Amino acid sequence: MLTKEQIAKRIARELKDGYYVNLGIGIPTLVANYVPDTINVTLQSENGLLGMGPFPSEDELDADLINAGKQTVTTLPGSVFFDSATSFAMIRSGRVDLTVLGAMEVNDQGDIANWKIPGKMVKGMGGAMDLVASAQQIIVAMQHTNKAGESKLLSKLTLPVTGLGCVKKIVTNLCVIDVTPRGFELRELAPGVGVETVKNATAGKLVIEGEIPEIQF
Amino acid sequence: MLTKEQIAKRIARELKDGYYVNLGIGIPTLVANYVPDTINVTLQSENGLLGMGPFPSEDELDADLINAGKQTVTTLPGSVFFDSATSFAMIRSGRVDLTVLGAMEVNDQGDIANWKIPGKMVKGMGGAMDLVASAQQIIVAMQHTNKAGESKLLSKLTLPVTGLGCVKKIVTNLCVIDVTPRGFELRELAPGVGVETVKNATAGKLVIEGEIPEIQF
Amino acid sequence: MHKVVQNADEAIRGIQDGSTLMLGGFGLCGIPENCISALVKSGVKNLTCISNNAGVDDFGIGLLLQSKQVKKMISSYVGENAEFERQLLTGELEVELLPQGTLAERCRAAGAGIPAFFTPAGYGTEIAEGKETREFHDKQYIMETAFESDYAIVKAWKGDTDGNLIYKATARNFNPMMAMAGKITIAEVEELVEPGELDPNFIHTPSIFVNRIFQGTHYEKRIEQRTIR
Amino acid sequence: MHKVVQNADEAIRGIQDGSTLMLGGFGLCGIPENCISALVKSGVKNLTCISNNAGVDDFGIGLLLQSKQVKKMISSYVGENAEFERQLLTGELEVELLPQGTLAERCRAAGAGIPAFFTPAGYGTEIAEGKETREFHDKQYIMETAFESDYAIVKAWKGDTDGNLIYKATARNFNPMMAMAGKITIAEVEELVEPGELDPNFIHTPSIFVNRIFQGTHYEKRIEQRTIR
Repeated sequence: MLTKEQIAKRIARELKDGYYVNLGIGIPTLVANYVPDTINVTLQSENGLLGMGPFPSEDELDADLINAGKQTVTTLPGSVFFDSATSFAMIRSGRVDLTVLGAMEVNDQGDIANWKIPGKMVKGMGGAMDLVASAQQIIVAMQHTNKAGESKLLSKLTLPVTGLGCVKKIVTNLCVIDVTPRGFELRELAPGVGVETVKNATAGKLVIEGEIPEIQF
Repeated sequence: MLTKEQIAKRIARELKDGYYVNLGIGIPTLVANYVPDTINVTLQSENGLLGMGPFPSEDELDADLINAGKQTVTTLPGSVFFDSATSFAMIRSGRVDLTVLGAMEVNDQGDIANWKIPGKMVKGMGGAMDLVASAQQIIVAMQHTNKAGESKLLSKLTLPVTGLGCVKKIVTNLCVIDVTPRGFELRELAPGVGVETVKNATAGKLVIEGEIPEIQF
Repeated sequence: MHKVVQNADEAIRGIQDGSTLMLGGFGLCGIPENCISALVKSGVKNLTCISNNAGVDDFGIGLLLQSKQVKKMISSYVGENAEFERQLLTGELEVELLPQGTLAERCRAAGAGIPAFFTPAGYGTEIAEGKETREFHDKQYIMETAFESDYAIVKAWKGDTDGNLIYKATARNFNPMMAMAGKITIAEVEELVEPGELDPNFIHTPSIFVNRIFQGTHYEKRIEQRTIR
Repeated sequence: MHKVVQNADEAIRGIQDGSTLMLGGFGLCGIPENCISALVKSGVKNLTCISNNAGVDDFGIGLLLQSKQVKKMISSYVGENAEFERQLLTGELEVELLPQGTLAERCRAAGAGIPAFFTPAGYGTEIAEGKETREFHDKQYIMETAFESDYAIVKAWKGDTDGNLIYKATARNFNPMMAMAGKITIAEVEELVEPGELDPNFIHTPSIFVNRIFQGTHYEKRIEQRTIR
């Protein structure tokens, strides 16, 4: 089983030098902590910042400088501010290479649901619908099952959809999965997790071929 | 008969305090020389300048600072530069209060032709089609007849149209005309010009009611 | 130009029961604090507010919700706000949620004289219901229209008396597009200067878009998520 | 980021016969002089050039016309250019004219992931022929689509090695939208600096839009209409 930090650490391996990356709230945010020293990655925050730095020291704290999670942040050399229209221009035109976000459900066609639970207070989709409709590459970071123990990897979404056919890779506490035309293709297993565990926790079409390696940290 | 300068001077009287104005090439440009001292008017140049100042002195000359006629100009306190998309955002959203431009032909429905003569080299419409489609108020500055002595105020355009139903006022060397649902309504006569002269020089539907005053300078 | 007004009370003159307002800001960052206070004081009701977020219970647009002045919110994320939730559940408040990029672009379109455009955001979701869809280059899009708003109320860092504005850091967010989009645009600034004091090459909102401007006072600039290294 | 290239020859690598290029500038103001020279030197042919103007006989895009490298010009105003006129009359050169605001917005749309939008410019004219028209709020509009361009070549005043750009005065013009719109965007700058030297609050083109950047040399900055007070 992977911890949240390990999920983030595994996703960080997907980063390539020169990537522009948008990280969602929650586990995705943690990915920033595991960017390899050997590469240069620029974080885009959709509220209008490219080149997001770490949290500020007390001295650096600036109410006018926040990220899309409304957290105070800092800039780095080469950072740039812009308005929300320009921010989503970048996103919709495919200039953001990778988006990492959480999900409530993903199905084996790559559809994602992550913004609304009928009957519960709806907070809104924020920038998620724009991101999933346009990012070059989308990785979902989430727990494999929900709090009731039910699979979040389905053949058919039960919740309102956020975007269609957009998820290409999923990293959960159990494994790494690629979403391909054949379904959920199991690529790697978390340490101590067996194929049967993944099978039992996956409701959608799971494809298992050959020996599945264990994620090494 | 009005000189070009007098046409510009008469049009300048239509300016109101606080107006944002776009002046086309030719006679319209001269309007800037006759803005009354008592009012404040801001000139927009569609290549990306609001608050256009006079031509530069030798010392001020800057190749990076031109107007839409490609002439070197200057800025004024409060001037602002912007890109072409923002420039036409201002124009299309109706923030430019008045556009003054030249024309080859205008008809009595307010349609204008000023960009193309079939069989001749076509230089292009530049920003004219955007301007006539969107400006709050459009005044045409032109000679009443063409070089062949033919009327430029027609019932039907003979040249390719630039915009439909957009011209509200015309100031020519002969007179001032309002374009209304009734046609070309004669409002003022140039000094020394009689009603018959205007009648003979106007091919479109001309409306003459009551005593027509002479333009005073 | 006569754009300068003395204070927020004067700036919001003309805003009536039933008016549609755009309000700049992302969370509590870059919000027009002075004008929001003046709106609460004015007691104007049945407002439709276009704003990315809805503030928190006791700050930002939350203040207008507390005093029940808002009929409808058009936002991308309404977040944590107990009074908001209560009004929504009782049906006192209407909410229209839409993708953040679509919200930004519908403002920009209004300010650019573009009545409608196509975006991929929300295709295949309930956001697309009732909207025209179309394929371009093998990808599906939905048609979205420009907002119509009686007033836009924005907050800038510095402004000049002609109405030119500059914003600071991520307090820029939705403010520039909303400034373009209001039938009447009201700007409150931290510092109001004379024309010529701002570099013409580095102005974010050109004066032509701004109708009224004033220097605000007592900015609280509350931080929603105070995160320290 | 590895965006920095040594010179214009390296910057234009990959541009092939038949490529579509956007070229920034208004008249001769803000044009990518170094890249135009390199294109002439490269001998690449059958180019489609999207640019507001077509230069003059012996400068700007006029140089590419002289060497017969341009198959088609997409512009709003082609002005005075004898060679241009000759090629047009003999049918060697194709020209598509469109309204200046439409040209700007079709660039911006490409850079904003907006495949199509509606504009009033050109309604009822020959520009509208073959295009979809639609009424919004009692006004007629035509649908225009985003440009597709293999390369965008822009000229900025200053840039940093990450690709952030600032422009000077009216040399900005079409450059920022084109920088957003190219599949590959090439920027030449008068002064190339290190990241952090440009104020993040006052950058016109964010780095994410720029793929290659270099400091140009020997800018002539020819003035088309030298008007003195």
